[in-house]
Amino acid sequence: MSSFDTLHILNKSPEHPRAAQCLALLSKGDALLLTENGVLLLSAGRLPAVGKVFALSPDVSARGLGNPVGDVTVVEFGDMVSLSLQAQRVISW
Amino acid sequence: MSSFDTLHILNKSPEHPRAAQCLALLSKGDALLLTENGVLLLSAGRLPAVGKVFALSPDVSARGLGNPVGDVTVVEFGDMVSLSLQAQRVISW
Amino acid sequence: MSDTSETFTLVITGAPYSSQAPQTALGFAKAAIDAGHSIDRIFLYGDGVHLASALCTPPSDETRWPQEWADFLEQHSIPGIACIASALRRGLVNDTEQKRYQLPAANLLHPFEIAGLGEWVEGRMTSTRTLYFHAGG
Amino acid sequence: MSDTSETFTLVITGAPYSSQAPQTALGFAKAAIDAGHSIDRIFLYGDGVHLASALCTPPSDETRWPQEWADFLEQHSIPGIACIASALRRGLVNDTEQKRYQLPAANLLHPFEIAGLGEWVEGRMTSTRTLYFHAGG
Amino acid sequence: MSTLIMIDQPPYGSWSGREALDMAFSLAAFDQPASLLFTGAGVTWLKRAQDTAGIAQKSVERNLSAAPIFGIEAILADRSACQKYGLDESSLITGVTLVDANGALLEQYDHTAFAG
Amino acid sequence: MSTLIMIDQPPYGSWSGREALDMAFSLAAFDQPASLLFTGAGVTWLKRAQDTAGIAQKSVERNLSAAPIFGIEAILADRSACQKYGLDESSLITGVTLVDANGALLEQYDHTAFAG
Repeated sequence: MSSFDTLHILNKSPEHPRAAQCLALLSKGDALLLTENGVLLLSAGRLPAVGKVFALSPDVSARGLGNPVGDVTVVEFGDMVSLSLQAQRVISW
Repeated sequence: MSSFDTLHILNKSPEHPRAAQCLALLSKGDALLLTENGVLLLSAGRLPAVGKVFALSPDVSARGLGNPVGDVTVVEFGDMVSLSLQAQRVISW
Repeated sequence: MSDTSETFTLVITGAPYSSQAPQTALGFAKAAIDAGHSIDRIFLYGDGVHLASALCTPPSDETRWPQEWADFLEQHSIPGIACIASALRRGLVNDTEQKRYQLPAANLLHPFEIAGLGEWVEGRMTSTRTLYFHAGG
Repeated sequence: MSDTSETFTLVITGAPYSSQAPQTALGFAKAAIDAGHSIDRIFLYGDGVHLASALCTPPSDETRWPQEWADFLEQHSIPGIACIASALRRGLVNDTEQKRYQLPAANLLHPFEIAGLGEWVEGRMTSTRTLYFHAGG
Repeated sequence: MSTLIMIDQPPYGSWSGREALDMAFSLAAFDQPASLLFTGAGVTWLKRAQDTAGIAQKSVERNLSAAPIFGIEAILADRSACQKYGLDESSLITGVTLVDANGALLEQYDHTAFAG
Repeated sequence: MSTLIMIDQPPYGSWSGREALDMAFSLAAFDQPASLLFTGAGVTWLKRAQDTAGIAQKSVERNLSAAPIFGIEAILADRSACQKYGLDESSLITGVTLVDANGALLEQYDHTAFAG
């Protein structure tokens, strides 16, 4: 029933050591949800090669990153709830 | 009268983005004082090529880094006071 | 929204006015309720216990996050628990702890409560999902 | 130790039980006094205002940093000032602010006071050196 | 006695940038020369078109636009950090001066401080 | 329902590692399987001969030595992080298992959590 193995929720800016750790651990079949400062990865980093990438809409807008390019889906809080249930497990970085 | 241009006090671990920033800004004639988690630079990094390096004794001991190798002087709080007065300016990273 | 109703335990470890964690957690909690799910409990840990302060007084044009959370908890009858060890270290106490330690005041905001990590363990066991809201950076 | 007596303003922005900043600052302050210098004032900013809490109650085998600092300030008649904007946001209030905002309690530890950033500006101007003690990480 | 206030944290996710701004405004209010330097992820403060309606916080763009009025001498941003975050003249708010944040820049100021 | 508690912060400079340990101890007290994984600068928790007399904090070495007694299943440390911080068998406390902290490791646990 699960759409994803692990949902990784990343709320740290790309320069935070935990961001690098999260991206390094991402596996095929995982999903990455960028929240808070995590959305800055959309402007300052390469999106991971594996896994599906989501970004939380209010944080994307607050940081002036509306209409991001690349393979990312902008989602609302309701989708965050669904994603957390679709994944087999959730890790908040 | 000043022995140093700038005294840089670094209390962040080597993986913290501000540690990299501090080390990149170090100039000839500056001093670097490692405190708290900053002393971990003694085990996990290259000491900067320019400037004189000090490390705060109680923090060095707490982290099990007694008798560090390399060009570093282990100092007490009294020396930290003197260093802050000997430098023309102090930046706490 | 969803076909089945699930339960969540939310753990907040980031303080208001220092991190965005309490805001993001509230956004998630409201969306979970809107989708027909329920929140089993909120557990405040580490610096997150500051969210339960009755004394936070931001400027009038800023959101009062402890009050926003307290209103939400009351409205939906959700327990909000601050970890006792984290709370005592950081100066967050209720009447009971005030008396026990002979402190000059109590500052816990209603309806937050103070209890041990067992509440977190229990929440993890009974909820479909446990989510953590840490300080960013 | 030194030939001349100098003055210091110390700014603490890291909270106790979350960062090591208040400890390191106290080590520095004591060494400065021991060397014949004086501390003009201590200014608590950001999360550092939690150091002025009268309610911090760590386990009995851990150091009570707010009390350690309060004793030191009293012993040497050093003003300890918490920034009013940081303090109000984070739930740190004295009797005056309690009355002004009709809050249920006050939790400021004596002899800490609450005042504006002007105290920081003045400390910088009058002291030989101003040092900052931030949270580590 | 010129002071450089450094901001290396992004807005909204933490409060330290706002508190850094208050420090700079306070210096200016007491007629003490002050400038702001944005480095690292802190440069994202300077992005145009921040819409904070969804996060219940005030936009820092408005805070920053008040800086010259309050007497802040300059808003500086590290050039390489701006590049890293994809910020150029078209995406930066007005009034920002790009600089190289190096030792030579810091030596121009008597004091340099972070808010946290 | 096995849980992995991750510690990526060094000891003493912050409290989050101690609070992570309390989480693991608490799980064990309720008979919930729990292991600790140290990564990044967090591996410096595991260094032998920490002398904390000068910083008025309890040594985390003693906290950690109690882990097996309290029922913690394993103390794991990321191999590459240990190398980075110069930690080998002679400098690590006893009872630590070196692992590669990767996706495959995390998949062995139902839950993974940080303390902050």
